[in-house]
Amino acid sequence: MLALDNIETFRGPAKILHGISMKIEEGEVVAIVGRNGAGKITTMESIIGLLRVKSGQISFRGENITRMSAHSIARRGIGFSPGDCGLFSSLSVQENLEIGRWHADPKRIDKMADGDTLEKRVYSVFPEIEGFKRRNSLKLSGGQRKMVAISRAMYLCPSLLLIDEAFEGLAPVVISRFRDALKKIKEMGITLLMAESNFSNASLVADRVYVLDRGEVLYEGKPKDAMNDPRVKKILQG
Amino acid sequence: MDIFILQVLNALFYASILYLIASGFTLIFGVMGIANMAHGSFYAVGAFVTAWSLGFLQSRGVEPWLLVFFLPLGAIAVAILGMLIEPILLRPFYQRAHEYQLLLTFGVLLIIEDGIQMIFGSDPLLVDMVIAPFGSLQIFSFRYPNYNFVVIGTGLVTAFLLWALMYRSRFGVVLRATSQDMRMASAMGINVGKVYVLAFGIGSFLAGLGGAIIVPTQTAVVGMGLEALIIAFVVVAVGGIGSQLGALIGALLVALVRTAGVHFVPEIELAVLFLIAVGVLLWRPTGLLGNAP
Amino acid sequence: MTLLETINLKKSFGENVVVNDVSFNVDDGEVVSLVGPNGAGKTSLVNLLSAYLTPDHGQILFKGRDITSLSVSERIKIGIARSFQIANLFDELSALDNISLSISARSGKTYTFLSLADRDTGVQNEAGNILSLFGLDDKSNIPAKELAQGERKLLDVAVAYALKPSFLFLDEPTSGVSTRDKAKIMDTISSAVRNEGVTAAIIEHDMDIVFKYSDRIVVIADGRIIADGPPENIRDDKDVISVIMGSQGNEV
Amino acid sequence: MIIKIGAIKNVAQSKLFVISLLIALVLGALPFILGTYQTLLLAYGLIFAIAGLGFNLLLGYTGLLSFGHAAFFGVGAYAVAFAARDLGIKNMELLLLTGILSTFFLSVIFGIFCSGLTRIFFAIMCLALSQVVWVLSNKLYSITGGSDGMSVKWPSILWFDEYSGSGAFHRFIFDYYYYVLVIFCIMVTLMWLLCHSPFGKVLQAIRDNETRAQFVGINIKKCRFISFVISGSLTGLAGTLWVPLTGHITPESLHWPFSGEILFLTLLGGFQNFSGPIIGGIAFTYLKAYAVASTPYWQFVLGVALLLIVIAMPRGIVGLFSSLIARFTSRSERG
Repeated sequence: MLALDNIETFRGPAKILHGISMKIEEGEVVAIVGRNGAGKITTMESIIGLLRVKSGQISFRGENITRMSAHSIARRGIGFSPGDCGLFSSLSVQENLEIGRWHADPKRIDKMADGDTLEKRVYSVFPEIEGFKRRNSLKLSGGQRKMVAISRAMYLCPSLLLIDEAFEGLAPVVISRFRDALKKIKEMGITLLMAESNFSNASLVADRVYVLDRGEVLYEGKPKDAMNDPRVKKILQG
Repeated sequence: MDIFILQVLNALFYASILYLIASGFTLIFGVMGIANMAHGSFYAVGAFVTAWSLGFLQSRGVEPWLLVFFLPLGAIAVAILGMLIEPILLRPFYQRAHEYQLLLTFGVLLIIEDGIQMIFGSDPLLVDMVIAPFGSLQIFSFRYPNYNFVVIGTGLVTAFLLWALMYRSRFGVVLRATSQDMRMASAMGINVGKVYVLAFGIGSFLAGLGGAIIVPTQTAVVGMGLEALIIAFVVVAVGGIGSQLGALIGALLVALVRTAGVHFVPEIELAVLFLIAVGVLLWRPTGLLGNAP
Repeated sequence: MTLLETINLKKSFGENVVVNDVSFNVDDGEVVSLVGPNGAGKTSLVNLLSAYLTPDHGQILFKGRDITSLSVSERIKIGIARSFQIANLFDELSALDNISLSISARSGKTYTFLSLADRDTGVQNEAGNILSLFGLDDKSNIPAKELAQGERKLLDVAVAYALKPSFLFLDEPTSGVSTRDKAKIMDTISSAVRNEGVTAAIIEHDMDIVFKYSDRIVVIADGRIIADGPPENIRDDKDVISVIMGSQGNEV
Repeated sequence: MIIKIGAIKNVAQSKLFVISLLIALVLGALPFILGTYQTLLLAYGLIFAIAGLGFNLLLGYTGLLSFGHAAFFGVGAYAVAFAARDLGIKNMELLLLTGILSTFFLSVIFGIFCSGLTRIFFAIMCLALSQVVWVLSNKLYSITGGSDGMSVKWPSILWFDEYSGSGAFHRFIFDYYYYVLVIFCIMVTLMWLLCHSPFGKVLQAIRDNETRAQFVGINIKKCRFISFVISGSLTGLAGTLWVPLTGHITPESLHWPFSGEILFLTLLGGFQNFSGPIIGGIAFTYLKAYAVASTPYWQFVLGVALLLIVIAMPRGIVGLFSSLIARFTSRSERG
């Protein structure tokens, strides 16, 4: 579904990604794990076109999207929920959500099963949003903001959803709530790609992990086998 | 009493023009964070293009009442100018410090100010022939040209349309989202480039419209843009930069103060105006309706 | 001896009460952790104590003196400093300059106009020592904006530490840091703080870290203190653990 | 480790000192090679360099963009004109003192109003205040001569007294150039020290991160105020030095487009550098002089030049050269 082939990306003068290659299949949940500065966020921003890729190729469902602008990539069905949530604080929660729907490709919405509207589908992930959707997005707690950010990306009717740090800053009590939500999204047939600095959180939901270090893929495979690799173990546990 | 009514009408007339200029300035600042130094010059271009084209059409024998429909020509020309300047000149510099945009638009200002002289010459242009077909209204002892009501009405209608655009349309939501976080907006499928061109176009159009509708009552002269820019600064400083309602209230306040100032302290009315801006900024640094970003 | 005491502290934003009637005290030399779910009011509490926010109601006492109305800079003068949840640094200045700025502000050298800052060996040496204390000595000439996230967090704490406070607030010193770096950062901070006998209050989500590094744990939920005691007691309190960890707490 | 850094800095600083000394010597020798007109232009260049240096203390080091610095420049010049006309002062040193004192007081007043503001609000406040001064200079015709302005005669410099008779113009320009050069060198040295002093670091810290500066106990408002007063006074000094050379002052030099020109020259040189506004001041003087001389549409030329500069060398002349040098040295190191 999504293939990265030897991607190199710079942030200003600094080369962050040194030839990253990945393959993500339809319906998978994949987590990119690594320490800070390993290149997780840079990989995500390269995929969705917020950072310009220097060399290499990214293809999505067979189409080369390497140097497309962010909005045309989003319209092709790649949703993004950033680590800082990136909510539009001058808009209400509802307006935040709706923005995604206006730019979703109608063809994808039409393909959904009968009786399953986009709206129903989004709200089934985090029904709590119904309770605060009229509020200004400034007046939300950290957990609520994350819910809105993920739901907003869901409104794009994506076939691939990128979530950066889904569990960061969440209290343990809320983490399990989010884990269930992610499972639900997976059941809808949406492919998930997550960036996680916390390996144990990532292994809760991911079918497969890529461990990054200094802009290179160090390990690729099942989360439970990752710790068998001494290099991965060293990086993730010190 | 007569004088008072006349002064109020004059203030409203002036406020309408100021609002058109300031709302465009504040729109561009709100969406792109650019303090467009060339905004006053856009206003001047609107006036000159309208004056020149109406003069040209009249010389070709077009009836005065028909000419009225060509007034917006100046505004359209400025909108096109703006929609060229934004993508070509400003867009490559959004990643850089704000000082560069200020400097670029200052360069555009210098070019336009001299460009106007090169193209239209330095003689003032006036197209007062479009006023007569509107007739005038008897108010107590004086006659007030109906055209001035058209100008006041244009300001009011524009204010309403802008409000509807910002808060009652999808484009408004998109515009507000983009102005807050353009990266995130583009990740939500919004074509930020298009939004920017449109916003800059609308902002420029408003300044051009101000110039276009004032030129039947005042001559288009070299340097009119510089004064307009400074007064627009005062309007948005008083009203609150980035706020459309602020631009409206600021325009009304500034127009009233200036009209009163010209009446009572003609020598230093401009100084009074700037002092009021100073006072407002001291009291509320973000202007009357601005909120601290 | 009680160093800091709050009496019925209250703060609300509109109808949202973030800190509700909080009274607690911290003894000299203690390391206290503030824990609780998101939105419980921990950061707001620290903001109140560091004068970033003003309370609607209540009093803050420091060494027995009422400091409720003191400004940020006045509280810094009497020895209350803080670090930030999102590293808050002088990005264009080098790591060394970030620290020396703190030192010269502390020692009243702000208004020194015509002598070269980098010739002040006293300040430079102290700054160098603090950098090496925090394991950043090889980064001294690198602008703060070019440091890695973990290093930024450490530098943020070091800038506050350089003020030689008697009370230091640390707002999530390990947030946004990978699991591996967390322990290293906390080891560094904890040894720096304990060596100088600095009293510290730490906001933290990671319960392993909380249990390992603190003398006392204060649990906050919905703006109120719901438990307060040494780590052993908190760990054994099932009710409290379920508030912090959720019903599946043991599983996590 | 620390001692080592100190040593490197000492080497760099003494290198800088030698280079500056060489540049000063070249500047001192130039009038013997150049003609009178070129010497005059160079004197203007040095004066605008001083103005830019003052302006950049706010923009580059404190992170505040003033759009009213013309007020300081103009008031410095007007103060000289008043002192010469109304008090009959002929002595340049006294005129300088009058100019500096006036701009000092003006910047204290402006500073009280401005130092609580930042960003666009600061810019607009400076603009509004400077426009008040401009309006007054225009309207108070009986005192200021309105838009006709005032003329200023050549003052006496130190013990050199009369500039009259044949060759007086040449002699005055020659002497005055050195007068300006000495003041320029002193000001550059003082400002360099200031920018590298603890206070200079504090200003940069406030520019970088106001909140954090507050949380290391810095009184932000006070520091901004001091920076503003120094900046305004220095730009005022430039105006004071400028007016004897032009011999005439009009409200134009108080008007906001002139503030724009000060910003222009600072960015032309590069505001992220200490030396940027110095180079910018000199380069701008030449650019404008040649534009004015070659076409009535000199504003147009300046505008085009401005756009080209921003597009081709966004970090200013100094930024361009330092990146060229960096590229050259890294290449030679590799080779």
